[in-house]
Amino acid sequence: MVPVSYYVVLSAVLFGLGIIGFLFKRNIITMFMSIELMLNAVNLAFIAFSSVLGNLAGQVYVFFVIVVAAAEAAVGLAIVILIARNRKTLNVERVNLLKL
Amino acid sequence: MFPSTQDLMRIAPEIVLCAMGMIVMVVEPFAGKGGRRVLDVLAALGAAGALAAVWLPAHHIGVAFSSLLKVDEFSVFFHVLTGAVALFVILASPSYLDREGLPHGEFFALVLFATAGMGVMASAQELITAFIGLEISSISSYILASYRRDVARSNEAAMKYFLLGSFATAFFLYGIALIYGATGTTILPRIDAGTTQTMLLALGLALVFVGLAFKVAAVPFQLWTPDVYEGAPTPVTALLSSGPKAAGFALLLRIFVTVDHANDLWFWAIWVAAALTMTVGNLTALVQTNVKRMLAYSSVAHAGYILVAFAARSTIGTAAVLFYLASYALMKVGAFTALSWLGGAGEHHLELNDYAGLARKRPISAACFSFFLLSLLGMPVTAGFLGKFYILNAALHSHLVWLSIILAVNSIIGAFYYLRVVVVMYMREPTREFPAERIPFGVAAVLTLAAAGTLYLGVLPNYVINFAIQAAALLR
Amino acid sequence: MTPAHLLSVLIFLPAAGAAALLLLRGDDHVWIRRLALAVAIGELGLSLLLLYWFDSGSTGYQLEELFPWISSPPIHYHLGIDGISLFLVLLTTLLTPISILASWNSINQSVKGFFVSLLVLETGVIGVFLSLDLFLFFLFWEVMLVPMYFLIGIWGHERRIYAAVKFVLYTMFGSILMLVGILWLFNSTGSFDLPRIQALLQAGRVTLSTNTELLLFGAFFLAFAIKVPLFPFHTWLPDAHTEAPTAGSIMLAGVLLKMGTYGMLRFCLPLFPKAAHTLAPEVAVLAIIGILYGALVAMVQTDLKRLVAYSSVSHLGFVVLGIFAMSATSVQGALYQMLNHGISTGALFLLVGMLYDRRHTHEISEFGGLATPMPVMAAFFLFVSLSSMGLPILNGFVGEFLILIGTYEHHAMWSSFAAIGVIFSALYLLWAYQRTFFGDVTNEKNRALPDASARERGLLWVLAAFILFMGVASPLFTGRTEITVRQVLDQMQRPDKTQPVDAQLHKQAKTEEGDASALYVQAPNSPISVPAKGAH
Amino acid sequence: MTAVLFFLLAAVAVAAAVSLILQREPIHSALSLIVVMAALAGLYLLLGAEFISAVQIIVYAGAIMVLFIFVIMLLNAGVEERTQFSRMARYIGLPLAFVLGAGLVYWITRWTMGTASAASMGSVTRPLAMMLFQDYVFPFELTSILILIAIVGAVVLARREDERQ
Amino acid sequence: MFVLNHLWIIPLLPLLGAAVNGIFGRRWPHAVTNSIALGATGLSFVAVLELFREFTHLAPANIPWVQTYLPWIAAGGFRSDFSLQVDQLTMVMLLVVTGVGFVIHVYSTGYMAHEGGYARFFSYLNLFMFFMLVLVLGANYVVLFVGWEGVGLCSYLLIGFYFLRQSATNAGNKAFWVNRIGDFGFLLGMFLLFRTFGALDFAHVLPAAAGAPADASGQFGTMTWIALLLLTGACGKSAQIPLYVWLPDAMEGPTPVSALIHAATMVTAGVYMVARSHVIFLHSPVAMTAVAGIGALTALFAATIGLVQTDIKKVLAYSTVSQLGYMFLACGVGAFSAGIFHLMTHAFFKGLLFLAAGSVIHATGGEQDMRKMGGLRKKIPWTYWTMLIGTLAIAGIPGFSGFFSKDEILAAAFTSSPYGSTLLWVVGVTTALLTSFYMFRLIFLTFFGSARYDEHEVHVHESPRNMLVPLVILAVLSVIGGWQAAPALWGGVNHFEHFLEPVFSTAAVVGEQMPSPKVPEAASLEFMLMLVAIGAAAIGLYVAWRMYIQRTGMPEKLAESLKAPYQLLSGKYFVDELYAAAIVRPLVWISRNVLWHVVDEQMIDGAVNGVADVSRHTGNTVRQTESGNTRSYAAWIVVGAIVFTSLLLWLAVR
Repeated sequence: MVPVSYYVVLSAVLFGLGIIGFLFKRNIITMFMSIELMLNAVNLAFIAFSSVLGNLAGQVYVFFVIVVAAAEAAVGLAIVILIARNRKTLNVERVNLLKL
Repeated sequence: MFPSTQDLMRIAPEIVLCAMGMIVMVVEPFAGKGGRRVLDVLAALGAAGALAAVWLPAHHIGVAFSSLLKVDEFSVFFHVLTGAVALFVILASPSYLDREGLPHGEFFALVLFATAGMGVMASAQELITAFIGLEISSISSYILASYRRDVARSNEAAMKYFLLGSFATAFFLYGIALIYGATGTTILPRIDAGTTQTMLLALGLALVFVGLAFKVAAVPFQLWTPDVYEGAPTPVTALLSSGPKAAGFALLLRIFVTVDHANDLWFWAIWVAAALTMTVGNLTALVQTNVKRMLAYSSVAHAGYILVAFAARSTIGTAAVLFYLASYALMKVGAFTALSWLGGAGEHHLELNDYAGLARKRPISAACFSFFLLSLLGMPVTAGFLGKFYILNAALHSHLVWLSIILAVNSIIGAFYYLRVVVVMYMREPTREFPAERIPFGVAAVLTLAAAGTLYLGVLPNYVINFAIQAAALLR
Repeated sequence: MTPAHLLSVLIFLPAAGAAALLLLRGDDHVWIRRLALAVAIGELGLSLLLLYWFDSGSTGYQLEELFPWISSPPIHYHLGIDGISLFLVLLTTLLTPISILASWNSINQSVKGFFVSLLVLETGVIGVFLSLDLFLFFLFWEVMLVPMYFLIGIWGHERRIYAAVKFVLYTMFGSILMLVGILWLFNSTGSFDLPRIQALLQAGRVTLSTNTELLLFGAFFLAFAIKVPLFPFHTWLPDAHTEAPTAGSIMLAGVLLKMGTYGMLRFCLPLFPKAAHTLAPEVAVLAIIGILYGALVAMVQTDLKRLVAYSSVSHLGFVVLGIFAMSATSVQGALYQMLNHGISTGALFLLVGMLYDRRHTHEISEFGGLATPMPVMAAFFLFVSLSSMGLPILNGFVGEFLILIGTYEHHAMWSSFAAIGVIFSALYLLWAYQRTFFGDVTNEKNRALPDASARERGLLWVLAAFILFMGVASPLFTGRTEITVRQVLDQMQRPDKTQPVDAQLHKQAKTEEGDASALYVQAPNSPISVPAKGAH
Repeated sequence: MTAVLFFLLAAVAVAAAVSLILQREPIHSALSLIVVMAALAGLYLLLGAEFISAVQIIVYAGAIMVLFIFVIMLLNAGVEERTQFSRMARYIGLPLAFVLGAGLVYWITRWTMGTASAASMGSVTRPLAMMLFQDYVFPFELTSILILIAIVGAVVLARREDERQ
Repeated sequence: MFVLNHLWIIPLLPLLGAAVNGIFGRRWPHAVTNSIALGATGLSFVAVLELFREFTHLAPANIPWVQTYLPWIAAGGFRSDFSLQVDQLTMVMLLVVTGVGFVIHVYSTGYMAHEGGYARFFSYLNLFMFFMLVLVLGANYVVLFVGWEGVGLCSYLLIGFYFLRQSATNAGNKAFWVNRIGDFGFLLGMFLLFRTFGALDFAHVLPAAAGAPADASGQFGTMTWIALLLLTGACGKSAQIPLYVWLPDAMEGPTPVSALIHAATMVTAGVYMVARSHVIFLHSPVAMTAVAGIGALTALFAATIGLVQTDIKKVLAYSTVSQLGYMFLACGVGAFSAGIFHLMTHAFFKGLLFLAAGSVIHATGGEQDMRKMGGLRKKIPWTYWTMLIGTLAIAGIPGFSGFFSKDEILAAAFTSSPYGSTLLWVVGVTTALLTSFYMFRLIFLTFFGSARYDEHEVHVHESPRNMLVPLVILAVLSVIGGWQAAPALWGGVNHFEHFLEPVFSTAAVVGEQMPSPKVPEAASLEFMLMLVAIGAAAIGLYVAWRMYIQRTGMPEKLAESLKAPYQLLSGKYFVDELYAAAIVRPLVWISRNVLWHVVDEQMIDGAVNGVADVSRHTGNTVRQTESGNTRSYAAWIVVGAIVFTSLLLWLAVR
């Protein structure tokens, strides 16, 4: 059996990769995917802690996180569509009218 | 299982808000062009109703929904605050929406929903509930920010807000997860008792702080603010700069005050953030030429002032935060409302020079705008002054001499750029034509109410400050 | 019987007048002016009642008004008058109608706003002089900035905006630190009420450590020093004066600068005597530098108004020196000199303003030989200049003489150096006078300038009468301020032993029961440091 | 057995996450993310969270990611343009992101080592449901508002220009 | 006893005259102005005469007679009333001031008849009378100072009376400024007096000072400091080295002004003040030496300059400076009554000389340069004769008033112990010689020889009667003015000294420093000294006659051969230039280029603006973080996250 801490470590790794991805990617959609990756890492941590604590609340939280992620996805992608429509690009670095 | 009546009464404002939001949306398809007024009225009724509904939780103080919510004077205070902000925004926006050709129904619905989310944040004493409240207000805000969907800047604001907001939310969530892992609970009063892993808890609290610091736009998480505030439609900016920020502070405060660990660990973080936020906010605002953007930067600075009161870690400090948030909301909503009208169609007149000679052409608007600016600057007889006064008092009471001095010096920098706007309005010759139009009723009402409120808080603060002190004392 | 709310009425009558002005139509210039003047004169009349009610024989504050205002922290609406403030209030009420009359014809745009600003300014200034609650004091102190800012910024001259902003920022820089000081003091003593704090300190109930005192003194003093302005905080003044409209300059020089010296006398000395004693030499050196420096720089100005502005720096240096020499004579002299400076520099600005009305310039080189077209003006200008340079039997002499002789008693060197200013003042004033009024009319534009009109003559006669009257009848003034000054100086010798608590304390105890002041019950003088955990 | 599975799934998840980052085609990234989610679903099973595992597959991989792919297709998003406009992100952000990630991992390994392995809780779906609808009914109801907002948002933002009349 | 009980009448009359003429005079004809101005002064003179009568009946115990009116300054520990006093010294001064003053007023009605600003002139003149009377009547130093400053003001106004002329206003300013330097010393002297004695009333200070211990010789004690500071003031007002420079320039004023203010009355205020404070001076050998030294030096110095001046008024001006030096010399050797005596005679003959010079100028249509005169003796005989009398008086020709007073001073300088010395006497005699020379030079150049002006353009005419009558009056006084002291020569009683004795008798209190009384056997010595002085005057007269009557080419040759000394003298030792280069210009330059432009504009404002600029610059720098690029923002979030997590973890571990 694997200690639960391994799962937590894995979640941290994935969370870290999410951060790196967010900073590394330029495409708005894939940046958003990085965030989803981070949320998944959070979910893993919740479930792992829930498991080690013998406390189901963690799983409930995951449920909520997934719902929130879904809602965010809907709105986020709508915004992406707007950007694509108005700016003809998905490169986040080219969306920089507002500055200074 | 159906919640108890008691519990429902404690969330009466949220119920009213959500219900009215939905009603507005349902009515919209049936309201033709002329029916927009109906939507306006319904939405205003929703906000007003929510304000009225605060009476219920105010008289049913207590913990609700298996300890997820705690309705106390503190949350009542914020409900009133966010409700009032919503009401102001709803009153001020119809003319704006008409002018920009934007649909009314969804706008009001989203404002109402967002307000409900803020309400949840203010009364939540469990982190996931708070998170959902936060998301409700945030996601509504994302949509509202890009409400002028054909305008590139509006989209961009929404995109930035959305991406960075979600990014920060992920930190916040991960922090919650770690706190959960460290203590086995996410219910604030139980966190201290459940501590088994101090370091994990510290890490969790740090990440939660990062997430919330983003929400309240503390340096170095403030970078989104100017862009979003500038790009968003001005009534939305009014909302964003006051409502969610207040709610964010409410949540931050509740964690800070309720959780002893947070209180210990966050102190220096808040100290540093306060100093940085004030200074960076003011220095950057100093060099702005766009009034809207300048006010956005000034919001950052004000967040710094509020953090000073946090750092006081005392009842009067908490009370100072509440008082300041109230006065801040009044003056910011007032200022942005003035701007939403004065900005003109398409918000083309936001540069400083566009306001030259305004006092001659639009004396009353200019006077109101100046009044809000003076309040932001911290002139006596305005709410802004007393707010700053209370903050300084709290800080000195806790012997935060250096923070006080940094605050003092910062208000001078602040004075410079606020006065610059006044200078332009009163002391320069007009450089552009001012179309001859009457000030819309809603805008006039908001300006009047906000100015009256600012004056009221500045002259007769007793009721509010005593309530705030009571709320702060009972929060612990 | 004493009038119940005389002081409140004095403070708020101008504000009410301003509100009434707002109701008038903006283009009805005639009635706007008349109403403003009526209000100001009414105010002057009311303030003369003070002379009747004021008891120059009694110590402490008179005609007090005390109401609770903000419950937490405990702030009171507390007004009172004593010898220090009495004549400053009268000076204010005198100069306001003069300012209004001075701007009778020269202000033609936004007339309503102008007079509203002037009246609000009067409210602020009188409020400053009458407030006995530190919070209230600060409130008026700041509020008065706004109308002054507009007066300079809207109705000023070419570089008015720069000057207005400079004025406000300079002042705010000092005052915000003073606010920190006020709050610090509050957190050490638990009160904003000046008499109460004084009583507490007198009774030894509260003691401030030497360092605390020094820091607090610094916080208060900086604000006042900037306002005065003391060298090297003076550079806002020439700009503000030069750019301000005549009325603004009169009020600024006549009254606003006095708020700084008033503050020193009212707060810095009695509240922080140890610090005041410790730092007096440094302050005196700054004051002396200011006296000489202001005079020398005034001498080489090419702009008449700027010259007068720098002369203010010099004159106010005398006042500060007198205060910090801390002898009864010198403080009395300082107090008197405040009034004198208000009258004579006010008159100088009035005259410069009259020249400006005619020629729209302040440059000395633009004038020359003005005595030929306008002999009356020239005569008044000389008279006022003589007063300003301290010629005996005119007012300036009495103040300067008292300051110098009082200072000399204990600090001969200070006085000796300061007295050099007597030479310099003659230097710059007469030189400027020569260049402006003597000689042939070299500039054709000046040849046909009209002499003083009836209105202008009236104003000048009033001021000239005061100049002479105050020069020969000073005991009428100093007699009323004597006891207060002695009281202030007595407080400077604060006993270490605990004295029976003053009646003030009992008086106040009642009003503070039941408010939220319980929150502030804490060790009044714990050392300033990073707080212990969980300060709440 | 579970250990093997864990390491296998963990490896897959990490590899897919890295792939998500490195892929230049958004569609490839999306597919990588689906792999991560699938692997995580497996891990959830290992931790005894069958319900969440199912939800993960259905909602996340099934619905949300489909939405992503749909949008990618709709917008015809091509190869990612690797611009380097942000020196801040390149020279400070990315290195520090590594540091932050490593730091998180470090602190977590350091302070949660040695806890027990996952205990089997039996079937958790029912207690989960009880919890969701009793203790957490309030946030649950709130999520409905959230979904409503998302719908409104999508409608407001994404509807076409000409529909507004 | 009316005037004694109402002393205020004396100064107030001229003040009223000044006020009335000043405010309303512009619209009135000259006659009205005349009657007001002359009436005021004349009544004042009458009042003084009446006062003198009353005064002589006053019991010695009541002298000084002090009258206190309203309190003037009363604050803190200081108190000064408006109080006036009369004693013998004041009496002499009052008579001189009102008497000479009235005469000069009369003269002015003629002299100024065709000038603009007639009423203004008389207003100033009356105002001057007021202040001068306050000065001499004042019963304490502060009231004295009122008059002191007031006469300075009037001097300023009257010097600059022709305000269209740049040189006139310059001279006015210079007079005021230089006097202010003196006043600075006077003020400090008063402060020190007040600190030492706790009051400034003569009635308090002088007896107290008399009782105080004296400073030893060479000791700079309190008394010395007080005396030296007061001396500074006196030097300013009485145009002594180094503050004499204003007086020659003051001749820019109308000539009656020069006569009244800059010869007869105001400039002697310094002498009056020293005499008034003689008790203090006598307590300080250092100060006495300083007074005598300054006086002697000034006398000689000014006389040498006077040798080569060509402006008739300038000669008289330097002569005045020189004569004032005599008075100081007298005071410095303890012969205060001699000083006051010379003050009085000088008032007569110098007033006369100036008025006569004015008459000459009037006659020649405004010409002041003696090189353009000559041969006027016949054309303006009244003027010539009166002026000659004045010259004889000042030159010290026996029988004329100047002879008596000057002789008394020279004798005191030689004999007075411990203050007198041969050196002082030699200087005095040399000065007498020079005085005689330049005065007769003036006479010869002006009235003798041939006319050096264009007789077709300048129509020389005798002055009107209202100018001549004053000349005659003063001429008479110049002759007889010294006779009260005449008996002293023959070992009798010096009436003048006797009259003043009660005032100066306090000097005797200071033990061993008391000036030694004249011993009978010294009479022969005094006679010798007198002869020497007469000889000096005669030599001066002779040399002048040789040079300007007999061999008229000689002065030029002399100037050629002694080029350097000549230029030094005609350039007035270049003191003005020295002051300008050493003090005035550096002061202005430093004020403008260092204090104003550097300290004020660059340092202070620069610092303030610098802070603003730094803020703005920092703002612009910080603003660069707001690059608009979302990835940068994200990077900042990461930075913040690292900072805050590190901080919190560090705090948690700690």
